[in-house]
Amino acid sequence: MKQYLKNTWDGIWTVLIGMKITFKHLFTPAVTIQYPDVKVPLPERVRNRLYVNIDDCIGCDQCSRACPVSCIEIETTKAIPGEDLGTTSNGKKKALWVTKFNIDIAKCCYCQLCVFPCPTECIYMTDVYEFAEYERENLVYKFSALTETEAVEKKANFEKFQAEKEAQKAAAAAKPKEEQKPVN
Amino acid sequence: MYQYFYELLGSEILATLITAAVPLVNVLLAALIGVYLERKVSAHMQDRLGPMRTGWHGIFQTVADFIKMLQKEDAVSTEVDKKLYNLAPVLVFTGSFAAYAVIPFSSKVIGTEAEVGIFYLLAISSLVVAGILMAGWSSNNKYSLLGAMRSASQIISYEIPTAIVVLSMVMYTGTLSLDKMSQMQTAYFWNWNILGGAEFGFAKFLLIPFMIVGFIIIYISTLAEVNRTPFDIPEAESELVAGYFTEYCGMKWAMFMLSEYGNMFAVSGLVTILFFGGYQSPLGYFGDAIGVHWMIPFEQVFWFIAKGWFFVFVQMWLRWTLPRLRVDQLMSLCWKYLIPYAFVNLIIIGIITLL
Amino acid sequence: MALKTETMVLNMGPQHPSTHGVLRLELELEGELIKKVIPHIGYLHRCFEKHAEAMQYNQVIPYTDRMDYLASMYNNFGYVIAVEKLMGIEVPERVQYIRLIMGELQRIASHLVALGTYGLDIGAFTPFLYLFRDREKILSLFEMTCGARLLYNYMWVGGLSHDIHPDFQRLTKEFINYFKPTIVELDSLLSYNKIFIERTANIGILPVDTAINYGVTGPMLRGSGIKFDLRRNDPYSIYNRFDFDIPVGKGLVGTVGDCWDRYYVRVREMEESLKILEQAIDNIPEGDVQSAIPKRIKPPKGTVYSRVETPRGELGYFIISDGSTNPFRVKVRAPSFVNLEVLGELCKGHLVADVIAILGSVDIVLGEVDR
Amino acid sequence: MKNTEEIFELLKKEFGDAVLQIDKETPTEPIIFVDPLKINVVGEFLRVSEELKFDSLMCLSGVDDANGTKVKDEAGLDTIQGGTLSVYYHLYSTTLNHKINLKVSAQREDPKVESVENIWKCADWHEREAFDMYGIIFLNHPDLRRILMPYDWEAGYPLRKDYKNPEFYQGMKVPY
Repeated sequence: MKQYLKNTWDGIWTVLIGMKITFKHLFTPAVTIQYPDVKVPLPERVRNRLYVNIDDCIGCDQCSRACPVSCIEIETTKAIPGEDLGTTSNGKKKALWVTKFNIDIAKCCYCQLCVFPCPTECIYMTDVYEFAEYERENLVYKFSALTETEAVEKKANFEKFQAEKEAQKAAAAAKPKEEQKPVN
Repeated sequence: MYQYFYELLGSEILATLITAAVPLVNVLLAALIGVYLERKVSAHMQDRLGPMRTGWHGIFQTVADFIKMLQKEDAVSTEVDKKLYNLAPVLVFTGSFAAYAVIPFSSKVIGTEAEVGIFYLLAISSLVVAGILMAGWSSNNKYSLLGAMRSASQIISYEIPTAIVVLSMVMYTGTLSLDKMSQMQTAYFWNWNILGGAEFGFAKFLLIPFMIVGFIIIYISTLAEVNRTPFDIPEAESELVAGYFTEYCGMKWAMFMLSEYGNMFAVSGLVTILFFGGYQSPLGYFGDAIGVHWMIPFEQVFWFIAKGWFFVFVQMWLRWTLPRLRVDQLMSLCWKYLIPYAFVNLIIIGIITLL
Repeated sequence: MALKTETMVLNMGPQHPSTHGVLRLELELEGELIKKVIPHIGYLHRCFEKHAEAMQYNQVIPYTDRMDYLASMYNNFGYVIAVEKLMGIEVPERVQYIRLIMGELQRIASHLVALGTYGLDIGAFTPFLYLFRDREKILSLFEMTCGARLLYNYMWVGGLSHDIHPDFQRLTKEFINYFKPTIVELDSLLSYNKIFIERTANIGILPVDTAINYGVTGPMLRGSGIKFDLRRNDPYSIYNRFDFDIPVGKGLVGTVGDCWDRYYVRVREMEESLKILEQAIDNIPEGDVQSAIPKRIKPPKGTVYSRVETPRGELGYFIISDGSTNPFRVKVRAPSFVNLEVLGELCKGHLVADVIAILGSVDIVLGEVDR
Repeated sequence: MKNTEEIFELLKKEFGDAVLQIDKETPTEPIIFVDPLKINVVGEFLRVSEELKFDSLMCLSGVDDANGTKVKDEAGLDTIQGGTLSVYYHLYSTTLNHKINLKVSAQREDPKVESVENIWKCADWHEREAFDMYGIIFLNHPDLRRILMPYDWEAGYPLRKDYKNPEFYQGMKVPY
């Protein structure tokens, strides 16, 4: 009987305590915000959409190799001598045409592993986080500064150069003595 | 009210229609406001904002929801028992709508001044059980079935303490008419039944604690009857997905919701009438004071709605504070705690009334 | 003639509000009484172990994040400890301290989710949101440090990806002071609520010997009343330098080892984590967090089994190295996976509603169960 | 508290040939090799023996040793023939606070290992996982079904080193 009354009392009393707490919260300011209108300021280290500053990219492929989900796809073509590709902002000389630099952001897992090995710090994560798209294809970001025709052209150029070089080499191999003669 | 409109318009049909429309408007308004209030109360209790975009502080959110519900496709699974499945929401809604017929919003605004109002109210709200069972069975879903079974046993069990408390109040007031019961608690708040009723004397003070116990019992058991947390096990979200209306969508689902929120206000009204003076003002009537007597019914409507919504608010307050009971604990609460207390209470109130 | 009765098979999940993910339970019911529970897992299997064999050692770390996504820091922690043990790397003091602080913050964050969702399972909605509000504060601390809120990739073999932010210590101390009263509030709102006690006390009792035989670890094991915590019993990192209690289930409102005990152990553990944080936060030594990171992670041939105490229990990494840059085999002994196994034992003879209560008290993360 | 060598001596004395050898050369952890068909007896002894009391199985992992010969099949893909599949047991005693590692190796073509499910309940799902991933048959296991993969997975055992991705699963193309 004592237990019975105690149960009754416990039931009522703990309910009242709980009600007191929730009532107090009725008047505390809300912690949620009106999202698209109000936004939380992001910290500086925030990891969201990847961005590549292609002017600084030397096409070293290190980011692509670091990526655990293989979402970065890079193709490069060597520049032929005489073509000046300029230098990166930290003074490295570029020697490769980056004909393709695609990031499939839909695959990206935002681990930031690609950012650290970059020698020119040209790939980094920005604070843009609203980039929903209707089509999955639109999530493949193409960063290469070259258009497709240009890329084909560069590739052809290099192949031509390569072929010429091969031809030269072959020619040189064919008549090595005559080559050597002027030297002597 | 029927009499008034009959004299005004001279047509029985029109008068009947208007008289019937009033409870309908009441139940719909109760549901609309109830849903909005639930959202806002829960949000603020949880340090959230709740709906904010449709109108000022999201005031039209329920209207927008209602429009969305109307537009929804009425998807019916092929395996359901179609007749029962379609009938169930109507039946549930009818139950709660019909209950509004006898609730006196003021001495003038009342669907029918039935002499057996309270009896009718208890009886008609049991109709909901049939609807819920039909919904659960016809859905052909195990979760629905479990929900419906739980619901049936719960509502039937909790009718007993409700009925006992109502009985004690009927015994005390000597009437079954809700309107008369309200009228007996007229004038000021110390005449309310919770404070021992209108008759002044020794018995009044003796009654107060038992009236409070009676109030708590009937409040808990009506809470259980309308399936609100902590007694929402028929639709226990985390166990039974959505209980008996798992398979419903669109307007049929909305009808279950409407009736739930309609019922909430109805049982709050019942509690108000039994213990808190019904539509009577706690502080006397302004209309009386300045001699404008036609103002009094309007004041009464205001007071009834205010009291009703206060108890609805408490229901929500409880819902957002408490966890949910288990089905066997629910039964033991009813049979082991509420019913014995209610019986003891009934006997004591009876003895005091006799004195 | 006897009345013919048959049991009902109820499929709970994989889409169900309180199976905490895509767990499927096949319940054999008699009325609402449980006859048998058969868990079916694997709906979230993402081939972590197969992936790991194709990755370099440091590339595995983002994948470990995704196992127990509520305690990613601790998954990183366990993995890097295992690889460091294999390679014999000594990490700097500063790194040790920061790892420990992150780990304990993560423990609090994870327990907040566990307790919040447990309340939700029982039907109390409001504590869930209060606890999530506090968890957000911890996640903001993480975000400030490494830029991510959920999947951090923060701890690297031999070091950390970032040093802590200059404001980190101040904000953490602010959080500690802010958080203490909310535990008290939680206690009075949920832990000692009569209905909550009714729902959880004497439900799903797990005796100690069963628990050990089933390999149950973490708060579940401690809820059964045994003082066993890897931070104390098999210390790793620098846990042996700190003073903290190991809360155990005492059966305050029911029997030792019931759901309430498991729940309450988690509440008390948050307090102990705060204690560790208070001791550690001011004593972070100076140093470089990346000095010990090896250029090439190429462990010698060998095997290692290393275990840490995550919020859910013993997380073990079994790594076999064949001397190349990729691990030969990574086996994860996930705490939830082992803890879930005991569910069938716990649920026998209870009601459907109790399955929810028991499952919630096991605190599984399906990402980890299925890997 | 005993170290692995002492435990090995003890086991050697008790079981003789069933306990094959001890590998102390592997960095970080010495391993005791046990006969796959005797592991349940050894396990039972480890658990009940007063001086050992290994009451907890921390981890049970299947491993493909990939020590067979690589053979090209008709599709030109590598298949491993011969060699062994292994199971590692990591045991721990909560009362005496010591650990050991056991290893059993079974033939790749017919991988049969005695189940330890009745000794440590915890092994139940671990063994199912090893079966699921490597196809190691655990004798006397009460419920040896796939656990993480679908029950109707027919493409073999995914964690074997020579596993090939199927092209179709239930009529659906696998790499979508």
